Amino acid sequence: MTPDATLPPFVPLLLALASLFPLGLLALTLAFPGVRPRLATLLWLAPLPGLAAAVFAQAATVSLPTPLELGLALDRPGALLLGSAALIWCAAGITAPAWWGEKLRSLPYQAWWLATLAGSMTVFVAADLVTFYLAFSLVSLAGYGLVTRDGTPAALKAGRVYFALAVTGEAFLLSGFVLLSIGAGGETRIAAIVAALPSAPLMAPALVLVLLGLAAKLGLVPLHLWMPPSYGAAPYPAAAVLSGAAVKAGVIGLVRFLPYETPLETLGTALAAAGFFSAFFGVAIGLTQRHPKHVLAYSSISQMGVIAAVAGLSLAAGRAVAPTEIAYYGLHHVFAKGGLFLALAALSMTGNRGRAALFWPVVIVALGIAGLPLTGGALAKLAIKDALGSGWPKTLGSLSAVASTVLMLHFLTLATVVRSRDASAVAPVAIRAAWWGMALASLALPWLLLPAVGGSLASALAPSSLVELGWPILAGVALFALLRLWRNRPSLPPGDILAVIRRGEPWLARLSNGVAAIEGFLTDWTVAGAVLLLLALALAGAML
Amino acid sequence: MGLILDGGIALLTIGIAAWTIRAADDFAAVVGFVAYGLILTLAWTRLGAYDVALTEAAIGGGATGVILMRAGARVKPAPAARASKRARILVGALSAAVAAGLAAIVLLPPEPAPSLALEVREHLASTGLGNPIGGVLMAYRAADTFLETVVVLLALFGVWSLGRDAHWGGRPGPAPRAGEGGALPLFARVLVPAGIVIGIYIVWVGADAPGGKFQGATILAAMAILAGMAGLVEAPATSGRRLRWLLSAGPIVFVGIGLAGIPLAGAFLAYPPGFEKPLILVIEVALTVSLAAMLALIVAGPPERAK
Amino acid sequence: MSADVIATSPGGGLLVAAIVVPVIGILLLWLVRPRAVEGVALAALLANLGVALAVLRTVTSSDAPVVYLIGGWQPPLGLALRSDGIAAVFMAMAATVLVPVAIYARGAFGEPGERRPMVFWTMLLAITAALNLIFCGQDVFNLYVALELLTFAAVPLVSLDGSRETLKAALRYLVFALAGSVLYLLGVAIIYGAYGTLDLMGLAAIRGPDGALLLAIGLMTAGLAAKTALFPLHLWLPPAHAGAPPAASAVLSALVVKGSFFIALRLWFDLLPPERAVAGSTLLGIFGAAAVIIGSAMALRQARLKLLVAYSTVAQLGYLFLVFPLGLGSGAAPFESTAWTAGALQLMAHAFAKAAMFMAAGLVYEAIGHDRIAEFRGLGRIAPLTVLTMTLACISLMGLPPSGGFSAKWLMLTAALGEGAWWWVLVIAAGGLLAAGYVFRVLVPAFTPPEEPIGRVKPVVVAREAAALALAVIAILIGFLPLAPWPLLAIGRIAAGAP
Amino acid sequence: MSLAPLDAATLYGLMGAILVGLGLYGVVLLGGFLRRLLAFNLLGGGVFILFGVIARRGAGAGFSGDPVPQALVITGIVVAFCATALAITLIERLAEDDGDDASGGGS
Repeated sequence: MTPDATLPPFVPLLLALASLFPLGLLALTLAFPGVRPRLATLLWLAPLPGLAAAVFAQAATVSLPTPLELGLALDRPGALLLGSAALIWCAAGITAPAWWGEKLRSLPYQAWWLATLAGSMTVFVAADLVTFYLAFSLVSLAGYGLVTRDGTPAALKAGRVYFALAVTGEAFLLSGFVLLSIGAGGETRIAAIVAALPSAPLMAPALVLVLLGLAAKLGLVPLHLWMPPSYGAAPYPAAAVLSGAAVKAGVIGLVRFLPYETPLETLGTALAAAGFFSAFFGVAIGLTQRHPKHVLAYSSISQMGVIAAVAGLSLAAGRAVAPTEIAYYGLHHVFAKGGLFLALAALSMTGNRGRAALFWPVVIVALGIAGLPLTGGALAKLAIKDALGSGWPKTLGSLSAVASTVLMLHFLTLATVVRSRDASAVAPVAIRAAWWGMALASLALPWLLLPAVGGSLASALAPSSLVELGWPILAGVALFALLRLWRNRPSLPPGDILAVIRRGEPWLARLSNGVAAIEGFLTDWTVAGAVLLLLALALAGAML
Repeated sequence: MGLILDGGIALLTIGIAAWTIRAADDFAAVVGFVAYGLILTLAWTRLGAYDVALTEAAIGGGATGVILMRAGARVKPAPAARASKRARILVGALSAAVAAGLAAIVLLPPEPAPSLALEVREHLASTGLGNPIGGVLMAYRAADTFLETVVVLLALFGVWSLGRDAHWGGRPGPAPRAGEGGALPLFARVLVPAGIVIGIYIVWVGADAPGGKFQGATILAAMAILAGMAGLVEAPATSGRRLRWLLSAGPIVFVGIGLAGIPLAGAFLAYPPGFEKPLILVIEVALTVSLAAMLALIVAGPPERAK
Repeated sequence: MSADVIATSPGGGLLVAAIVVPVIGILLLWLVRPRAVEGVALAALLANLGVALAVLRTVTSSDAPVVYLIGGWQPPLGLALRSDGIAAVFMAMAATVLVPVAIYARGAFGEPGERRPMVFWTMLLAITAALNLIFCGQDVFNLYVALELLTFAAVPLVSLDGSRETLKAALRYLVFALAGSVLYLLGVAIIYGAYGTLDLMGLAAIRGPDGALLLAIGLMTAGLAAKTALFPLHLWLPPAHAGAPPAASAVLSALVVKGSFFIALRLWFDLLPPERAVAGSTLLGIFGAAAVIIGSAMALRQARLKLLVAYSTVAQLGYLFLVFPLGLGSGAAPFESTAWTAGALQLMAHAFAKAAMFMAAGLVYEAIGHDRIAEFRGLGRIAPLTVLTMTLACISLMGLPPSGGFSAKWLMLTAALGEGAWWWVLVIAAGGLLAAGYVFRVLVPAFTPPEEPIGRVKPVVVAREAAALALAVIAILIGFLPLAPWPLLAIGRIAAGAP
Repeated sequence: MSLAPLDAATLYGLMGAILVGLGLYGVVLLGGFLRRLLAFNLLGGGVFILFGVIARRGAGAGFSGDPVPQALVITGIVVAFCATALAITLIERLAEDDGDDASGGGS
């Protein structure tokens, strides 16, 4: 998988195809209603060019001719995330027709799905700021359609929060991007900008703004408010791609925009602190949740916190290898988290028969997130070991694994009750197969890719590694057992402080009424006339 | 002596203006405004601007006065919600500040006063006109005049647009009361021919002396309205083909001669040497006819009855 | 004191055509048979588009402004027409907006020859002539006449419907605009009294800290701001733009308010030395910022689509006024500044997007018989093309890539951040968020499937939907132009060559 | 720049300034569009007089005043008349509709 300087000419085209193929299908379903029934069963094909690009097109670049100036490029971290995202989209695309049935033949389902997919694929291959922003916006905003797909009041409510935070994040991101571009003298190619970043003026505010934008996508506290209600409201296949693939737009942002080759201590430490806070906050609140979907959402908040912490520590230390580690960790999370949502889909349609074959992989994959030895998750944890280093970051890392174990055990207890009312029901084979596929991917693919990211099999299997990863799991199990003794554990609504913020809604209405009152006052003839005179005098006076 | 007269006129004008603003009832205010127009005409003559004085009398005071009077009679006075004292003080202060700024500019003029009089004089001979204002309007700034004609035409269409759908293409104003005797028809029969002669004369002398198409057209329009009010002629249907040609004739001649100037005289709205005065006169005549029709119809208002 | 002698340049006749063609169109409208009216109007607008594009081509190919001396007279005695880069671009923009609007309006007003179609087509052509003159006029009094022509053409469009509400809105608009005109005219008087010339080139040659010019520009700018509906002088805009028929609203919102803005732009950028303009331009920027925030917040409150779109215009006009502090404060030559291009892009992107938006609003009304946003469920199913149009227009309005709105926002942020003026960045960002909010309010119900099938009230001509869509697509396409100051927009600017 | 001599032009100039002030006050403060329109015309008169003063001061070349501003005023007066006519027609139409409303039993 070494970059090949003499790529066949069709290979760069794969990059373009990764984003254009879903868009083409989108255009197709928009224009020709006749294709929709067929397309519904073929949605799993849409991410395949992305997968092919991830496998074959590393180190390829495409730039569209001026004046478009849009560019695509793929490197190893990008390929890891692109490939894994393509796979979860593929698995979810197999699940979707079985889950939604007839509904998937309608335009809204297909359009939102394909639009989000297009953004999700493009964001990993975007080589310039505008393309990145476009893809980031597309995956975020089109995701709204997936969150609210059920159309229930709760879903619409969750959708509003989702949209508000997505747009807020984009505003930060855009301001940050403009600053980045200014710092590099009007440059918009990401590679050139990051290369010039250490010497750029206003680097710190630019990176802070970009990080705030990414944080909203990653669900770092307090910009996480959207995640639990959205995943809770989204149908399982949608939740799978949102948590598995869409969130990784934030991860690729951490990969692309932070100048890991130059140590930036303050910024890195601050990011790490924010990450660790999210990692533990997610677990703490996740334990108060009553629905497995919400628990998984809080687990995502926690895991993205870990990734942010790794990125921050690497930035502080100037570790140039961080992008690959982050992407590798993210890859595992794609399969594990996306897969678990698919597992819930399968379990919810299954009664007693064949349940064990579905549930045991759930146990392994869930604990894999906490780093259960020999799983793919263990490799992911080992990959970030160097970044955590020693001292308090290392301790916090291990403690977060303990916390994750507790949270995953909580998830497993809740998942046992997810079942079909019909005791003899069995989920369609497509759904079961998709889950098993993702479980397999989460367990095996990290092993297969280990050499590619420079890991060594020997050290992964070394007894010291097993101990290091094993004790947090055991401690977590013990802690969970203790926790079970606590009878009246608090139960918080998904979105925790969202409920507090919601209480401010009347205040918002008052603000809006206040604006209307101001408007009413100003649109009075006499007032407007007086302002006109005032403006004339002020303008003349201001210049004299 | 002259200064005392000027001071008197100025004070009177300001007094009437203030009274018009303060007047309790709308109609009184309109009357005040008509008086204001008349006294302003006097001011214009004192400033030596006879062309402007004529225009002010004919249009600023006259035609505007007529429509304002009509409106004053038709419109129920709005229940005057008097502004609060605070608002009055504030707005008064702001207005006074603007006035003070202007007064400062008036009191501190640049030395010497800038003027284009010399340039106007220099080129006037080449236009064949004797009246410098005619030169400005028909030659140097002919584009302004052309556009202004379009503005008047647009205003007429705008006025028509405010009629009701059912009356579209119909005649403006109430139907004439047939067979009405009395002083007005008699008066009109005498005045209208005289007015028409005066109007034409004002256009004619406009080339060399104060006067011109706008003033003349206003007088002609006034005669048409007078004749209409007296029942001598009926207001034409606004959809009439002949009427539309009458309205368009002026602008068409203007733009036609203007465009002909491109090949013949090297520029849009330039006149071939030697033909300046006749061409300008042709334009003026055509414009006068059209403008008179436009002004009369603007004053007559939107169609109010079917064809 | 007088400027250098200037001469008519090759292609100058095009500028005459830009003004004469629509005027001849107006005259013909009233002389031809009623059935030919639409054809005449359309032909005039197409010819106008041809002329505008030819002007643009001439300016780009010669890299110099196109100049025409009317009657061959030199300013200040005579009047000159002069199309520099930005004027040519805006003329082309206006002409491009007008043609789809005309296609959309065909047959929208009942029988040709009746009141509404006759008035609409007349006023549309009058607006065309007035805008062309505003874009290439050089004489501040000539511009005054053009402004009045624009106002007199716009007012009957507001009240075209003839309902009481629209008549009221039209009257409010007219009288407030007249107050603005008088202030402008006062400025003209002061300028002539001080300098004996009204020609912009001649005045630019004076460029200096002269009290009279500053006072005049102050008064004129206030008057122009009233006509542009700069917050808080916007009292007339929402009822007028929401009350007019959709095709008329499209032109009013997209083009008419831009006319007075353009003159203000000229006065400030051509005549004022930047160092004198700091306080004043900041003031305009503050009003613009307030427009962005309060206009958007008001749009967020509206229950009816047309009012929402009208308030969105108030907000979007606010962005235009940010060009004053950003363009004049950059320290660079204003016309080569990022803010200058940002402002031009914002003006154009808004023109196309807003025209498309109003036309789509009209189509929505025809499709379901109302424009209450809360009842838009299922709209996407009944009127897919219209919803697509709204979506594309909204993408530009909220500044998502790729769109003209995004490019404008990007460049404006670049200008603001480049100058370290973070407070404008806050305004732009907050405006973007609020815009996303009102766009969300419109699009989400439109995309939501209906609970029960609803039918179209009336079938819609596809050409009309396509016309609106074409405008929205152009708003998007503008986003593919390079994200850098355009040299084209600096061609022939007066101050560009000045020391 | 020195203080202007006290002559007719200065006198009328001050008058024009005051008329502008009065007109602005009326346009902004008066209720009812008819009255505002009247004030607008008063205001216009003041502005035109200022043009007249400029013309007077620019007298020369054998003319009693600079012809250019005078020509501008003539154009301006016609434009102002058109504006007034348009506004008046609107006001009358609205008043007429009020009458309809009243006769129609109100609304």
